[in-house]
Amino acid sequence: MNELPFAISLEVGSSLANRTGSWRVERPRYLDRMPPCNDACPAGENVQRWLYLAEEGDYERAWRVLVEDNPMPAIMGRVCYRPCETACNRGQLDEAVGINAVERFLGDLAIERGWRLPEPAPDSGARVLVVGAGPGGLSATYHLRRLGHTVRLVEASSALGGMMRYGIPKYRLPRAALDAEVARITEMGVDVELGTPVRDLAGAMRAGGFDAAVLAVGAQLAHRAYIAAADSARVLDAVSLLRSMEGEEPPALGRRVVVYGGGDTAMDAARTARRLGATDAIVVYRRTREKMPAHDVEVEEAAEEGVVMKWLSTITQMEKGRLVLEKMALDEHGFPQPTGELEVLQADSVVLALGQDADLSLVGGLEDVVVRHGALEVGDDLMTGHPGVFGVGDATSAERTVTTAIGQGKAAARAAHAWLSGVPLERPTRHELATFELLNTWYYDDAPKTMRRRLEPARRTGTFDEVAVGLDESDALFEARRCLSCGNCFECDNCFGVCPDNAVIKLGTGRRYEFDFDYCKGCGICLQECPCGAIVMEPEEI
Amino acid sequence: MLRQIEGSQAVARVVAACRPEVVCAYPITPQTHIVEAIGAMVKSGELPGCRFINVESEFSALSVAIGASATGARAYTATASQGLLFMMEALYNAAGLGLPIVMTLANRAVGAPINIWNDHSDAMAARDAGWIQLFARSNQEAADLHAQAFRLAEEVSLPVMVCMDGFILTHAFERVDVATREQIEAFLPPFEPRQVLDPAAPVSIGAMVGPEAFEEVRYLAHARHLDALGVIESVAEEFAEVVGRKSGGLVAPYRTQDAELVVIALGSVLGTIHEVVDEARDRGLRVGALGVTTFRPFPLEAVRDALAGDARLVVLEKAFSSGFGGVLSTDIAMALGGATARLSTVVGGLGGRAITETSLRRVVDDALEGRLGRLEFLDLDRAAVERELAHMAGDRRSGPIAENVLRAIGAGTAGIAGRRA
Amino acid sequence: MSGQPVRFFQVGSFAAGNRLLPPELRSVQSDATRANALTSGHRACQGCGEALGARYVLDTAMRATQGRLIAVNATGCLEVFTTPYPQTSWRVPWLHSLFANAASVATGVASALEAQGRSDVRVLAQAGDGGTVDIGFAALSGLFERNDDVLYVCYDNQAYMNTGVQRSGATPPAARTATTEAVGPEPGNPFGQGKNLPLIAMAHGIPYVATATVADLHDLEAKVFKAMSIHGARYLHVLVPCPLGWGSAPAATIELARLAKETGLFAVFESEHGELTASSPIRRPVPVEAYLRPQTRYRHLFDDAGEVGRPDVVARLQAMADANIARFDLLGGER
Amino acid sequence: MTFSQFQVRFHGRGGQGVVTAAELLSVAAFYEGRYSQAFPTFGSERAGAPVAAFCRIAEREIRTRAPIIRPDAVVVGDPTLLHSGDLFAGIGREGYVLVNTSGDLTDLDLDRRLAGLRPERIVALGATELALQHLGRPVPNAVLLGGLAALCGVVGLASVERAIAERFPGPVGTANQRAAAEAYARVARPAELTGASPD
Repeated sequence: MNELPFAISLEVGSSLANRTGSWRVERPRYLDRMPPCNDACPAGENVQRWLYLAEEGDYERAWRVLVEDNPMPAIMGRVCYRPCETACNRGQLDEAVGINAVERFLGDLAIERGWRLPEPAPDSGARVLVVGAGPGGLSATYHLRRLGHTVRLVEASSALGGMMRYGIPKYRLPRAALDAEVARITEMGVDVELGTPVRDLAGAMRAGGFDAAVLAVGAQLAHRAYIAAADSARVLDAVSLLRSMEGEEPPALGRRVVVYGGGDTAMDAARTARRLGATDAIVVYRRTREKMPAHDVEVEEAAEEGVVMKWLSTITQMEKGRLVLEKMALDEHGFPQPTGELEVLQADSVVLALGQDADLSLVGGLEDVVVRHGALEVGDDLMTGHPGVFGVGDATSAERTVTTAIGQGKAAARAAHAWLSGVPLERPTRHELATFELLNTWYYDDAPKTMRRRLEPARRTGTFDEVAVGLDESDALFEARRCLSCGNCFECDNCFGVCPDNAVIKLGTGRRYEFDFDYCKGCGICLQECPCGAIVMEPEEI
Repeated sequence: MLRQIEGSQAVARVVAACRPEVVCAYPITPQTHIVEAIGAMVKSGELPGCRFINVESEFSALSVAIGASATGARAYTATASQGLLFMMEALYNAAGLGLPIVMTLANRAVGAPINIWNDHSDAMAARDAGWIQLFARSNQEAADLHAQAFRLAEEVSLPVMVCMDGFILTHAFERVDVATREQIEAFLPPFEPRQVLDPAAPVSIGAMVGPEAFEEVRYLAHARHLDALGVIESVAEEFAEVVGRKSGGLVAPYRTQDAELVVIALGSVLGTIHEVVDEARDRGLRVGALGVTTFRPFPLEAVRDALAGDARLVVLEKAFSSGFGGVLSTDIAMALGGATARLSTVVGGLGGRAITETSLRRVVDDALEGRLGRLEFLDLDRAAVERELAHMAGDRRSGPIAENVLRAIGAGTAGIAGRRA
Repeated sequence: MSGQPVRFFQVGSFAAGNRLLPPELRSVQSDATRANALTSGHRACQGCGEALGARYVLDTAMRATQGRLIAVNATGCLEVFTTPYPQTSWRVPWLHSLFANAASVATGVASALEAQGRSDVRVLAQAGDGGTVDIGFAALSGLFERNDDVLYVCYDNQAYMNTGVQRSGATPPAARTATTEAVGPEPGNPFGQGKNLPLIAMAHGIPYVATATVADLHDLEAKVFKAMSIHGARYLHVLVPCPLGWGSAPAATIELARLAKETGLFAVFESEHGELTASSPIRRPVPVEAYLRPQTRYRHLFDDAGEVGRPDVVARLQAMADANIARFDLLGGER
Repeated sequence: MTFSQFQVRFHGRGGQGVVTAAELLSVAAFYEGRYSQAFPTFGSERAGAPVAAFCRIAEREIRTRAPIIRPDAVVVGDPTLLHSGDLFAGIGREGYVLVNTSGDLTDLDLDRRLAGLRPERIVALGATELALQHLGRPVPNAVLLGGLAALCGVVGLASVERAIAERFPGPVGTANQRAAAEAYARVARPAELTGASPD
């Protein structure tokens, strides 16, 4: 047996000695791309990453990644209008991943389990004044505290939360969730002053010895419209209506309520009216459904609750118990033009929901702060014209959503930190976008979205119970696992499996893979078959 | 055990006694009786531990044997004529892989024209395939050679082909002392392969070899054949010790001492030649015979020793190379240092044509009297050949040669083979 | 059918693995400790489907047999590119004999093992389409009818690629090969020729016949596992695209195998004892054009602008796909 | 019977068993300590086609492989063969002839061809008829063998019976033995034979 027969007497060795990597003209490289959800998130959340952790069932780590950017997921999971889901690549496959629902699940779980936000960094010695405890102010406070700065949060109202408390009805945002997440921020050691409107920022900064300030005063001045009205008509604005819902006595609106406007606030007002006992809640809007700024989910839920929409209508006259509407028609530019056709509507009260302005009188003493069209003018770094004074949220010209405000709060905190540290603000380079075309969607299982349950419409009008029901764990897990992980390796082993040259080395769970360039012939199958587009081919340098 | 037995049955019994593990069979006359008998033994349980595989062709028969042998099993098959040629590719392969398969070749002519009777064309066609080729003179030797073939094949890790004349031996009933299982167990150790397919020690067998080493590999095959020459003799000696009977070996000289003429041949015709030699000696003629038992590897030295002197040589061949002449003759000449005037080739016995003592006597007499040409065809019907040559010369559409010749000699009814003699 | 759907995970049923799947549901190929029975350093072309298919099959068979496996190989690309002198890429006991005899040699190995009582060691024969449907057909048929205990795997790349892309009995109609040139009024391989070996295998009534592609790893592995759980003659026909012979991008190998299945041109099914038992339904139906266009062997069916230049031929190919879809119920099934 | 070599040629048709007859004869001779060699005409014949078979019996090893040219005995299994070629080629004056026929030899018109042979060595035997009686099948080989043993005495009936029994175990063998014995009895010419007598 020791002597080999002549047919194999040359002692055949392993072909591993044959380095076929030299055949390569292109070499693959692993990379991370920007998932569209992350890209679209105004709060700058690393959505893909926390979904990745959630899909492993590691909810606490997922939550911890989430609160790196946004300390209020239970709130966001309820009130965000989900630009992430609009951008989600899965939407082109079947339906977008229910990111928002998973976020709420994580947020609620964190409250339930009492997870605490990360400890602040050591004291930086800097003092920052944050004016306004809405989402922007709270977010800025949180991020500034994390960076070790001393923060005083000054709020004009008697409670924290800003528009989250005074603008969003309870059936959308139960106050328990709001209170829990806000308290978690203040527990980081924040000097909170309630019921203290700041009227002179410069003076307040001087007096408090603040090195910087973040203005997050919101926009609470309701627009009015000129409508010929008899004195007896019951007319109020939506901001006031919603704000009054936090008070002891709910306002009396009567049985027939007309809301004038087409934004989310109009929907909130109409739905609130239904809950306050209105049998008829009618939204009058001068343009069409398509032109309506309110988000679909709001319109949809309102309709479910019996809110009636009247498109292409303006209110021309108000009297006691009676409104005159004029039908409108869109011109070729899409603007509504009066038609002269009139309609009479019975109404006990009219709620105006025509938009809000910010009250920026506090910056009057700072000449270098520019206010344009009722909004603070800020640079890319959110700094106003006055060094060290930053503006966020509805007080700026940004989109007026909670999410945007939270994102701006973070951005302002980071900019303030850089400014306070005397270093230029570093912006992380954004990865190339992981577009749908870069994916190989074949590999994803067919998995339609889990429908988020809502409270039955019949039970909504009588109460302010939360409409949207949270996902249970298995649904949240399922939803997380629907994530395509666009542009980010999720260790599906496909590259490892499909390489005809066994030239992919599997490094073990969490450590992904690397190429064995001794044998990789550069065929590109790994790239072609990578589900999530996390490989790129590059010319071999010869 | 001494018995009056058909040659095929004797071979089958010895092969069975060698305890093959895989026997593959595809029917072709005249080897069928052998594998039929082994098949029956396997089926009846008489030959335990053996698998009998009925394949769909000779090519597959040898291929099954290749797979079995590479897996460490003792493998056996048998064939003849066209069957051997159909397995030609596998013949080279088995030899190239060094697999110790034993095969019986019941020698038969190769068509066309199709012919089921004996000659050595098939064995000669496989001459260069790398197999050891042994030729049996009698059924006794055929039986004994099979036992030796397994021993030899496994010792040198080469396949061995035992050639026995179809019908003349395979179908002849005669007295054979069939080696017993006990004798064979004492003579043939268990198969210990040089290479084996085994998950415990995986090897690649049959890898591609390029010009860098192919010649070396081939040379090594040659060297192994040369080694086999010695092993063949020692195996024959050991067989004689264990079984008490001499058979096999490289060459079989018969009354060559002082001979003026030596007739050289392969296979069963040597028996008839011996009769003629004895009769010639009785007539005072100094005639001897030389049997070549081992044809591949060719025993150059043994042949040279056996033919020392200056006797005239007649190589009687049951095959020839068209357009050239004798095949064995060339090898004999090579043993003697090249072409020699003292050597004549007589081609005979083709396609079952009987080689009679009368004809052989004439060859002997002609040879002794210098009347024999360099290449003769025994008992050739010259007239029939001339007629057909003329026919072909005169008619472009002369038709099938075989039918024309048959018509010319008035054959067509079954007659006794050798009716021309 | 055989690939177990794991709906709960992103890619559970389709990709090689997934960090979240329980190990028993992951593919053999996703396992860092897989046998790599066909290891690196082989000389297959970039993007070779056969190299991939062979590793898939052998690693699975190795797993199924706990490494007690002997492989027999016919002459062909697989044999040539895996044994680059003086090395071998095989990490199984491996025997190459000839082009036409892989089936018979495997029978020999199986018979020897049986005779030796080594019932734990199993035998796998592998060959390309030429070695299977053409030159090795008689031997394979013999193996089938004797019901020898061998899994015979045909890696079908639809032509003689080793010798330079000549037509085989498995070359599809209209395909250009070196011996069915894309010239004349009927360019490429004629319609109405060729043989469907899986159906022929079924006609032998052997215990198991299955087809698969390199595009569906879970399905392929499930079929190998199933085949190895059965004794007797088993036949697995794996479609393995060949970038060289098909004129396709090396990176497109798996995609083309997938398209072959999704168009219906290559039916993926299973049969036991001659009866069709399952077929893999088409998941995302596509017209044959999508499959033909990326392959230069069909370039003569398209004009310079990439538009269909021979709608008549494409229609005939579509009709073949449609016939498969009807015959194997590729649009019905379980999904 | 003493001889150095005795050669028998059998002619018959496929199915009559003449090859087996030659083989059985060789076996019978082997039992009696002689060397013997039986071989057929190596045909690819099917049932009904003419077949020939040979048997050589000798006191020493038989080496020749040539066909039998000068038979000491010729057995004709089917008289219709007499019209197709010379079945008696090479037979000497002392030769034996056994023809399977239930009729009269004179009807076969052999006189001219066999002129010079001793008439008592030319025997007709209704072997097929006997075979039908004993076996129920028209296979006359054992019968012919019994007749041949009686005719020329080259082997004894006991050896023939033993060879038959070895080849055909069971009732078929027994029936063949009885048929051979009857043939032997019919043909027996003990006076001419030495060392062989009917049982």
